[in-house]
Amino acid sequence: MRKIGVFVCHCGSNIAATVDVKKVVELALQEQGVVHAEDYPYMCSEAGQVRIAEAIKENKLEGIVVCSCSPRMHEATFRKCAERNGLNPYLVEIANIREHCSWIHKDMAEATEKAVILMRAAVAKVHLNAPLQAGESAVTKRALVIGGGIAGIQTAIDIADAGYKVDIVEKEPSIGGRMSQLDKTFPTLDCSACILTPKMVEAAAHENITIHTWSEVEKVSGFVGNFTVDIRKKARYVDMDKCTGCGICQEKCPSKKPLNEFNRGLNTRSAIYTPFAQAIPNVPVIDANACIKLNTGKCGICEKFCQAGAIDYTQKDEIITEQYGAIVVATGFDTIKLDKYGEYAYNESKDVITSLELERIMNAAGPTKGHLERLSDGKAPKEIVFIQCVGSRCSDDRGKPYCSKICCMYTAKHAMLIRDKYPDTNVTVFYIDVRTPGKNFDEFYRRAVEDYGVNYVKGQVGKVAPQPDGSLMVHGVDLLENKQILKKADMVVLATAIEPNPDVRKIATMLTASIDTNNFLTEAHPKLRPVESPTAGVFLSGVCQGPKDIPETVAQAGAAAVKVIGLLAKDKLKTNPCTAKADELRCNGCSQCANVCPYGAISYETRQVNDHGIREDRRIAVVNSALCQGCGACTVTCPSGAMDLQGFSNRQIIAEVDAICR
Amino acid sequence: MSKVEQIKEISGVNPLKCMKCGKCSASCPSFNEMDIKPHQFVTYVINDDVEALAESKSAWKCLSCFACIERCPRDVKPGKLIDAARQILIRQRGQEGLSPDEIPALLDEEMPQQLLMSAFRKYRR
Amino acid sequence: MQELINKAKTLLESGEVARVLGWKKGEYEYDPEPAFFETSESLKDFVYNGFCGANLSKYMIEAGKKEGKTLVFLKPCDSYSYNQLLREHRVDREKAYIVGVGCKGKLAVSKIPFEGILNISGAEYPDAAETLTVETLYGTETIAYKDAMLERCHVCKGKEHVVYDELIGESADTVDADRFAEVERIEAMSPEEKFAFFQSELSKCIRCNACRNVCPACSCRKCVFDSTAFDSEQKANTTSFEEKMFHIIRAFHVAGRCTDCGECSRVCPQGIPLHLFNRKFIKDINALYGEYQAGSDLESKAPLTNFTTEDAEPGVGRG
Amino acid sequence: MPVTENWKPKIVAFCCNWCSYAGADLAGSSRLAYPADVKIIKVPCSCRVNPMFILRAFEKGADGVILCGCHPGDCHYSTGNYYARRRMTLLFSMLDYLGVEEGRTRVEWVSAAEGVKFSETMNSFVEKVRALGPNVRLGDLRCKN
Repeated sequence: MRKIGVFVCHCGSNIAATVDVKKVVELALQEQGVVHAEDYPYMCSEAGQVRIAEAIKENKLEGIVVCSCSPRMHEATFRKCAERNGLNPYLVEIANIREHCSWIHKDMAEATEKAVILMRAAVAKVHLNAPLQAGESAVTKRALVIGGGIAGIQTAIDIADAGYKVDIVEKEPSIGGRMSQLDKTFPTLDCSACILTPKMVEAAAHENITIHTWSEVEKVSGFVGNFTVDIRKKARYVDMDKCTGCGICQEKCPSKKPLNEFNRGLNTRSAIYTPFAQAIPNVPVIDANACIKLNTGKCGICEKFCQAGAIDYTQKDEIITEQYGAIVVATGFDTIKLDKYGEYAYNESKDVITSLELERIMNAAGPTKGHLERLSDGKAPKEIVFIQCVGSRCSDDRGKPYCSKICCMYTAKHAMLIRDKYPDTNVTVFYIDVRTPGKNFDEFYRRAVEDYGVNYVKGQVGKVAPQPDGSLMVHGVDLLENKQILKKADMVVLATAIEPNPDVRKIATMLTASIDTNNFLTEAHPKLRPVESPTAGVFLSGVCQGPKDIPETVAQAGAAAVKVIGLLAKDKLKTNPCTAKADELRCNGCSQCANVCPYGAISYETRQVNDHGIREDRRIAVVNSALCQGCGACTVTCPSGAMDLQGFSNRQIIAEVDAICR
Repeated sequence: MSKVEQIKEISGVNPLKCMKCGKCSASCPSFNEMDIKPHQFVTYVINDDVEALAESKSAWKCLSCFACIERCPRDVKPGKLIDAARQILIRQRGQEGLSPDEIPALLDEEMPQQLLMSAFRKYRR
Repeated sequence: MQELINKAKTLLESGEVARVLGWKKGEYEYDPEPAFFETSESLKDFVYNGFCGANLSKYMIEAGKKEGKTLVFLKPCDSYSYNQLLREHRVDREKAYIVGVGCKGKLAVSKIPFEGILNISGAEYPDAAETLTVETLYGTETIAYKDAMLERCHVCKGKEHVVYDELIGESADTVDADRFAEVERIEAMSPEEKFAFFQSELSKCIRCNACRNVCPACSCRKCVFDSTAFDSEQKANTTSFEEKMFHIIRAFHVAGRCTDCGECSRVCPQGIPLHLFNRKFIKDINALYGEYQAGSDLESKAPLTNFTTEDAEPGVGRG
Repeated sequence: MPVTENWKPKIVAFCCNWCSYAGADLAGSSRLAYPADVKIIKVPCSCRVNPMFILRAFEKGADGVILCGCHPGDCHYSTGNYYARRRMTLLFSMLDYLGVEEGRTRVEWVSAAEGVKFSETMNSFVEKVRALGPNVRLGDLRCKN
C-alpha cells in the first residue's frame, strides 16, 4: 500500500466558501493509504509548497493528491514541488475542486460531497501511478511564421534579431498584409505605409529571414521542436532572381480586366501584377486565370518586353519541405461578406462602401488617387453617413457576436480626416456605443466631435434606400431624442465586422491548434498565456487570436516572438512521458494499433519472448516514444489490452470510475 | 403565470439580449404613431409593466411588417413582443372579440379587402 | 471424403506437409472433433460429413508455431476466418497448405429433436441426402436435412473460398433466410422487451468460455478476461464486472473482425444465440460505414480502424 | 431500486484534455452551473475511452455516462475523435439493442471555448438521466428475477 498525502487548497475563499475543506481532509484520512492530509489557504503559494515538502519528508509519501484548481493551472507547479523533494513528478494527481466544483455549485453540502468524491478518484488513481521519466528531443532552431502582415513581420524580425532563422509564408504576392492597405493610422494619423514599409524592407533584408510569398502551408507533421512543414510555392511565372522589378510588364500587359484585390476590387489591374508599388518582393506574379498566354497560348507580350528575361510560362507549383522548431500563426483578418445585410444596400449601390474600401479611396495610391468621390458618378459627396457595428455584436446568424474593436476608432479617424480635408462635407456617425479604451483614444474621438464637428447620433440605422436621384436615404433613429431620422446622404460607409482569415481553419486543423466557433485561435490561457496555442510549439500573433488594433498587434507579435525565442534557445525539450507502451507478453502483433496511430509511432519487430517459460519468436508492437504523443487511440483498438497508456492506464481510469461510482 | 412570463413564453423572446441599438425604431414605419417606441418595448417587459405595453397605442399601431424582427441583430425581435402583448389582450377578452358575423355591418367602401383577409389569417387561430 | 483422405495421404507421404488438420471421428456419428493427423495411418479416423461444422482456421495459429507445413481443410466460410487471421498476422500463409472443401450445409445435433440417438445417416459428404435417417433407442425417425442445419448455414456467405491452394468438392446453396431478420426483430422491440429478451438469454450463461475459446477472432494470446490489464480477470461467478459485460465486451472486441462464422452459437452448451451480438455490430457497420465482410480480403481498412469526416454521430438514427 | 425524492444520479463524464476538459474549466471560471452529479474524468483524447470504461461505470452503478471530445476535425491528435465517434456509435447502438435507454449515453463535442455548451450539455444530460431514474438494467443483465 502506497503512502499517500492529500492537500486541500482553500484558494482563499474560491474553494473554501463552497467546499467544507476540513471535511474533505477528514474523509481523505479514511481513504486507503492516506497517511497525511491537510488544508491550507493557498497550496500553490511558497508557504503551501513548503508544507507539501515537509509532509513528503516526514511521512515518506509515495504519492500526493492536491485538491485545488484545474490541473491546467497548477499541475506543473505541484509536480515541480514534488520533484524538488525527491518524489517523482508523475506521482502527483490533482483533484479539480475549483473549476469543476466550488465555482459551479452553490450548495455547500453538495459541493463538499462532490469534492470528496473527486478527491477519492484522485487517490484511487495515484495508487496506480507509475513514476515516469520524461525523455528528450532535439529542437530545430528555426521558426515558421504563417502570414506576412504586420503581425508576422514583427514576430519574424524579433525572432531573427535574437539570432534564429525564420521563414515567413505569405499567400499573397507581397508581404504587408492589411496594414499596407490602410491610409492613415489612429490615433496619431501617421501614414500607414510610411511606418510599415521600413519594417517590410527590414524583414526582407534580414540575413535570418527567408520570405516565401505567393506560398501556402500545405502539410504539417511532427511536434514541438520538430515540425516538418510542406510549403507550396505557387507558380509565379516570373523568375525571382532575374526580375529587376522595372514594372514594364505590367504596363504592357493587354489583359487589364481582373479586379484589383489590393484596392478591394474597386478598380482593375493587369494580369501580371505586383499588388502595390512598395511590394516586397518587388517581383510581379502572373494571374493564371487572366493571363492570355497561359489560357490561349497566344500573347507573350510581357516576355517580349522583359529585358531581364525573367518571364517563365512553364513554371509549376513547387513543394518545399522544411523543418521548424516553432510555428507562429499570424493569418490576420478580412471583413465579413455583407450579402446577408440587404437593408444596407451594399450590393445595390456603389456609394455604400465598407470602411476598408474607404481606406483605399482616401489613399493616394488608391482607385481615385486619394480624392474622396462617389464611385457611382465621381462627384464629391457632401453628406456622408457612417454606420457602426455592421455585423458586429450580432447574435443572429448574419453577423458576429463579438465587438470588432477597431471600428469606433477608425471611424473617428475617417470622420476627422474628411472634415479636415473637405470642410464643407457633413459627416454623421450612427453609433450604438462609442468604445475608446486605449491610450489617447477617447481624446481622439472627442476631437472628432469637438474640433471637427462630426455629428454623432446614438441609434443603429435600420435601412439605406437608394433613391432615383442617386442619393441614399438613411432611415435612422436618435434614441436620445426619441426621434426617427430620415437623412439623405451621398455616401454611406459601413463599419463592417472583421473575421479571421477564412484560411485559418484549415491551418488550425493542420497544426491541431484549437479554434473557437468564430474561427479565432484559442490561446493556452486567456490571461496568462495569451500568445500560445494549447498545442505546444504553436504561437499566436495578431488578429488570428482576436480583434486588435495595430499597437496591440505589434505588442502581441513581440510577445509571441519572445515565446518562440525561449523555445528555440533550448537544445533539448523534455518529451511527454505519458506515451503508449505495449506489453510484449500480451501483444498479438495484429497491427490494429498501428492502423489508428496518427503519428506512425508504432512499428513491429520479431522478438524472442519468454512467456512463463515458453520461449518463442513473436511479432510485437513497439512504440517510438519520441513520436508518440499519447492520445491513446491504440489502447482501445487493442483487444488484449497489451497496449496501454502511461499516466492514463486502463487500471488507473478504471480505478477512477470505481471511485466515482462507489 | 405572471404577465411577464406569459409575454416571454408567447414571444419566445429573451428581452435581456437587447443591447439598445435602436435598429428596430430606425426601421419602424409606424414609429411616429407609437407612444412607446419599438426599442422601448423590452424595457417595459424587463420592468414588469406589461399592462402599459398592452394598453399602449403602439400595440395597435404595429403593422406586423416584421422589419424589426428581420433586422434585429440580437434576436430580440420587438415585433414579437408587441404581438405577444396583443395576444395577452385578446386572450383576456376571450369571446368578447368580434365574430365573423358582426363584421359585414362594420365594413365600408374604403376598407381594403386585403386588410380583412390578413386580419383573419392573423387572429383566427 | 475419400478424396480428402487421399489428398492428405499424398501430401503427408511426399513430405510436403508435416501434418494434416482435419476432423476426427467422435464417439457418435454426430460428434466429430478437430484433430491433427501426423501419419497416413492415423487418417483412418479422419471424417468429413455434415456434422463437421467446426471451423479449423483458429487451430492454424498453433500449427504455425510447429515445424513444417500443415495441410488444413477449410470450408468456404472458414476461409474468411483464415483470411482475417492472416490480416492480423496471426497465421503464417507460408506454413499452410489450404484445401478448400465443399460444404452442403452443416448440421446441429441440437436441432434433431429425438431422444436416444444411436446413429444418423444421410449426412455423408459429398452424398448428403435430402432427409436424415435417425436411428434411436425407440425406433427410426426422419428429419429434413435443412431442418437440422445450423442457423449460420441458412444465411450462408456463399460457396466461394477466399483463400486456398486447391479446391476439392462441390458446395450447395443453402441460403433460405434473411441474415438480419432476427436482429431487426429485436431492434423493433421496446427497451423493456429487449432487456427481458437478453436478460433471459444471458441468464443461461455459465461462463464456460466455450464461445471465446472457439472464436477465431478471439485469438488473443492473453484474453482480457484472463489478465489483470483492466482489473477484469476472471473471478468467481458472482456479480462482478466481466460476468455481466462479458458478452458485450467480447462482441465489441471482435467488432469489425468477426466474419460471422457462427461458431460461438454452435458451441454454446446453453444454446444462447450469441451471434445476435456480432450480427448487430455487422448490421450497424454495414448501414453506417458501408458493406463490410471481415476476412474477404487482406487490404481493405477495417471499419473500426478507419473513419470518414462525415461519419454518423453516436446516437443518431437509433431505434 | 425505488426512485426516492432524494435520489441523485451518478454521472461519469469523460473529457478530453485539450478541448472538453478545458471547456469544463471555462464553464467553471464563468460560473456556469450544472448539477454536482456530474464527475469528470480527464483523458488525453476521446479516443482513449475504452468501451470497457463505460460498461464498468454502468456496472458499478453509474446512471449515465457522457463522453466529450474536441469537435470532429479539431482533435488535438488530428484523428482521435473520429475513431471515438465510430466506437461510441457502435457501442451505444449495442446498448440500445440490449434495452439500455439511449438517454443514459451521450457523446458531445465541446471545444475549449464552449463553456456555455459544456454547462448546457451537462444540464440537459442530467435532466434526461433523472427522468429515466436509477439505472438497473446493465447491472442486472445476467440476473433474471
